[in-house]
Amino acid sequence: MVVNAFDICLCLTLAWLAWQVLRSHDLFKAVVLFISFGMLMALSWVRLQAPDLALAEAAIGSGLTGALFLSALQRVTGNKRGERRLDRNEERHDKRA
Amino acid sequence: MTIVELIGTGCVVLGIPFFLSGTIGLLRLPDIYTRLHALTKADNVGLGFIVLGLIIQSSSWLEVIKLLLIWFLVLMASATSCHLVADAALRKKIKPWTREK
Amino acid sequence: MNTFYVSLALILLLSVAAGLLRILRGPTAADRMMAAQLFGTCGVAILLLLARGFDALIVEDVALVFALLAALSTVAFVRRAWTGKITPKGRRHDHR
Amino acid sequence: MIDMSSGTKRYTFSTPAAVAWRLAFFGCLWLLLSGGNMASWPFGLGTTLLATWLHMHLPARQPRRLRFASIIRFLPYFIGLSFLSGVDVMRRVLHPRLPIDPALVDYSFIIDHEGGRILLANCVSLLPGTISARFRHDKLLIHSLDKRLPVVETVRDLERRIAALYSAPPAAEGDDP
Repeated sequence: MVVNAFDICLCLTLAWLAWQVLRSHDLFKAVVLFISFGMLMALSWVRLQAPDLALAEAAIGSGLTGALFLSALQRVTGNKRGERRLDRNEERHDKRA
Repeated sequence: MTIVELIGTGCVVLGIPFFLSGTIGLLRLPDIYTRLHALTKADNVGLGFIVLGLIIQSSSWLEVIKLLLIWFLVLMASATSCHLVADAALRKKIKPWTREK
Repeated sequence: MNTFYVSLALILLLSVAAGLLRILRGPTAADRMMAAQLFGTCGVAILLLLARGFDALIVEDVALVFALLAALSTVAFVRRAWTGKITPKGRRHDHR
Repeated sequence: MIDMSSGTKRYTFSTPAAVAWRLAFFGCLWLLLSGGNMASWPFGLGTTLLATWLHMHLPARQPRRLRFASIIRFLPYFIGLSFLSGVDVMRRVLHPRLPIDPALVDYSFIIDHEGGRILLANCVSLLPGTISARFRHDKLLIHSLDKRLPVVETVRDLERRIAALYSAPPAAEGDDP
């Protein structure tokens, strides 16, 4: 009974989280939601009695991929010196405008 | 249920309200810095109680050391990341919330 | 199987789900990231409770990985995504 | 081993004794994590060597020995304080009127040892009503949850206890497990 409640709760949160990741316009918000999604996914793997997959999901899916996404986000948006092509294009665009 | 199990379960149950107050603090408090207070302290004490309760009931030394290792890691991790976030927030010139007179 | 511990884990799961509201509401990036950090600590607790509830000791190893990696994403956030380029060489005195 | 050539002090852990200590430490850690499973050792040996190698290449701080007896005395004090801080936060958060009055407090260190300062800054984040917000050289900026808390006094007390943890500077191959 309680176990079922736990599983249902997990499923609902997981589905809702996935929907929010897809829906969000703010890239950073999407990344944070994705990290949380990975952690909940690891919990689900534990419930599906696959702790080895849970280990891999926690380490790769949530930890490493999250860190890589955050790093990528900085390269896409945060760099103001125009070192990256994307930024240079944006700056040129700004000057013309 | 033996007396040891009873004490252990009591400790685990005692940890739950701390976690709940950490979440409530995250939702209720007004700015980053105060939310960091709630998150760092309440959650660590909550986890401490849960780990303590599980240790009391544990039968193997290996498990006890592993649980202590987990608690220690979480303690270090949250103290460090709390400081990092607060420092970065100050560097971004985010003003701490103060009570108006 | 110990249903009592699973019900405690359920309570923590609900509290984590409530913490999700902070990710959605923001307002700053750090607030969102802190909610992810809450996931880390609560996740460790949930995993420990599940390990006891289902008598699966290996789940404690998953908790160990959680504890290690929750900090990693916060560090990546502060050093990379939020404050831009801050290398250890620039902030502290050089060691090399 | 202290290398003064480049003007800044540099400490390394490359003496044979230090390497042996680290190998033993990481080996024990592997033994713990693998649960004494002998079949895992081929992989574990590689991991142990890698961890030791990585640790040797971390930027090292000035080594000081920690005194075991004072750690035993320090731990209950610290755990008690951190429990109180949890209760304090819980009380404030659950109170309907939210009794907080945050402020930033300046603090200057007395201990001149970097490792001790870092330990103190980390411990401050777990004291009742304080987190360490900025840590520059000999100054610490503390964010306090309530102006009326005796922040400086509490932290000063903690600092004295942390200073007592460290004994005099040891010879070259200092090693703190």
